[in-house]
Amino acid sequence: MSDVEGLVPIVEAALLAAGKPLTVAAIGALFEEHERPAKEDLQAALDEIRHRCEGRGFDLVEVASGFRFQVRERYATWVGRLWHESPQKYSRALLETLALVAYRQPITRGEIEEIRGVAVSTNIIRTLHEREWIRVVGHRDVPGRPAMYATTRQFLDYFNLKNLDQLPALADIRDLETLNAELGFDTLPMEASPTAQAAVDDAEQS
Amino acid sequence: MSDVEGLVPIVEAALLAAGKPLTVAAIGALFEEHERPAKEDLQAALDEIRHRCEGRGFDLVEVASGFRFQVRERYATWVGRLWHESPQKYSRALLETLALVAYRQPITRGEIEEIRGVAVSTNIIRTLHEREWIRVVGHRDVPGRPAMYATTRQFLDYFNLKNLDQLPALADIRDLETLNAELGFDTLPMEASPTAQAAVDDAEQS
Amino acid sequence: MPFAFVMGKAVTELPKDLYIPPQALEVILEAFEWPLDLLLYLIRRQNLDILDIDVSRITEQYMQYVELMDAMRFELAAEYLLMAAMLAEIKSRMLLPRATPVEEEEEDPRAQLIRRLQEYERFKKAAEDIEELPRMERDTWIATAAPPPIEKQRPAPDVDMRELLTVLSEVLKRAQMYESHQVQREALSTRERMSEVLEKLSGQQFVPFISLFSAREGKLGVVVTFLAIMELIKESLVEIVQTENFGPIHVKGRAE
Repeated sequence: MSDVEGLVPIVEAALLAAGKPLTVAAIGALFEEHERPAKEDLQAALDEIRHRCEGRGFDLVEVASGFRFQVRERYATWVGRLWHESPQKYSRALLETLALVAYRQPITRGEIEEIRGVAVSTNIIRTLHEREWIRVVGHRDVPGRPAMYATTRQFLDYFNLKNLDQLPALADIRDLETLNAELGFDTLPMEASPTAQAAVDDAEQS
Repeated sequence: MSDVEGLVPIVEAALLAAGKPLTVAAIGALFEEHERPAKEDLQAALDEIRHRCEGRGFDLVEVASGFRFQVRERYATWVGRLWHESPQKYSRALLETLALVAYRQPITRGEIEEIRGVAVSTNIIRTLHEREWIRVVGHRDVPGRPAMYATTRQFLDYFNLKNLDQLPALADIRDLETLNAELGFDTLPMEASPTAQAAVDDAEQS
Repeated sequence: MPFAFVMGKAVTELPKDLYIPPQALEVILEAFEWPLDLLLYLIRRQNLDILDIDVSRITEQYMQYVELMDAMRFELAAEYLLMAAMLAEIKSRMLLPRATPVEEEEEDPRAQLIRRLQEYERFKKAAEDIEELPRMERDTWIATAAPPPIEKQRPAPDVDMRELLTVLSEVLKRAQMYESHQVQREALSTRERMSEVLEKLSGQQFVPFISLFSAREGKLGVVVTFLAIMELIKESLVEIVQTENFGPIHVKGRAE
């Protein structure tokens, strides 16, 4: 079965029935060997399907675990009313921990705490585990052999990402001099300030 | 929101996200009161959606509890393979039961239990029946009149045996280690059974 | 709008500096979730100069907090104190004239703090970015349709004869341990024939003994059948009936 037109309804039927993302390989596996379409044909069918979704209430997207149909964001207002509970909110502490794991993986709890300047609650780690957003990928070879965390495919799927590269770019580390000026610090190094009056005047009105 | 064109994507998004049939009233309830479309408009939107499903892998159907998208039956062959389960393994208890029926037939469940030292679940008997490997050949004339089981033609066929005589003799089995050594079998990778060997090849030659 | 209530008093604005009323500590730290966050806020929004801190007042507050710790969230208070101590240390080092040039290699404590704050800020922003990402069950949902009627195709498990023999040998060994089950070598053909005979008898009243034999099987077949019937009689599975001497023998399944 290599004609793309014929593949389209089969592929969309499978994606809708699956209820989870399907990889191109998984879609190919739905065909018996003698009729299995080439990867390029499946890809072409997927392109055609995406094209046909234009202007519809749903779209074909590719996330880490494969392709899936999903509701277009602009209809979330109405679709969200299907469920009585409002969507789960995640605390800033949880999101910051998740961000650290996402951008700095593999990372230990201690390393997260060092950057956040506060203890990471066991609850947060447990919640992230239960959601299957993070997993233990090893243990750091230091005393106590703390677990190192990394994010999962489910994390990427949940946040509509294909891979970690699609995460929003991390802010640049600004040049220290600029930052000092911005924060109202005196110019470094300290030799310049022989007295205690290193404070900058503009800070005083606060 | 009464223009049907505008309703179409919202309604289809809701139906696709719901994962269950939705009544016209339930769809209407997704809109705030001031924007709630008339029933006729929703109906018109549903008609339009059904129309757009023509030639696609799915269709909009009305079932007892409302409207839902459904994958077209003609794609069941491919879609069904999504749930293809790889064959599981029979439990140890089932294999023991089968072996005892083969070697000690006709045998009742109680007798099997006596030898095994544990109860035989009804499930095991049912599975063996469904596989058509055992059959009831009579009932023992004791209280309860328990069924006596024997193996079937299908059992012999499956194991490539012409008759039960081709099964290795019990005496040989009891000294499997020797038998294996004699027959030069490789060790079978079976959990917790270093003696996992026997004589299927032997049976085939005889 | 009051930002929080502390001991009945409305707190209407966020703190302008580090001198947080002890009673408000928990509320305020919770609003910021943690001290680094608060410090960042103070520096950015309130133009707090980390050098313009009265060390003696900070020290005084330490003591107050230590006294209140029992009643408050210990960890948060501790975090706060750590931060305050860090600031006090920076301040005190800035106050001291540099003793020797050797210390030049030592990093400016302010630079350390700035680096930390900046690093923290990056991830604070990253968390906000993640929060904004279109997310399942909030911004989008997976689209599904009911699958068509599907024939359940679960292939039956494979069984290897060796596997079967292995479990049998083990169960027999086990049985011997439970009780002295005599497992003797026996002709399986007899047991097979026993099953066949029983099946022939099932549902019937009396079957002529003769009909159980088939000449086609030859002598051996007849012997096997005979042995099977004998075994069945021994196990009380069949009954033999002969109404008169030398009359036809009938066999009947006892249980049927």
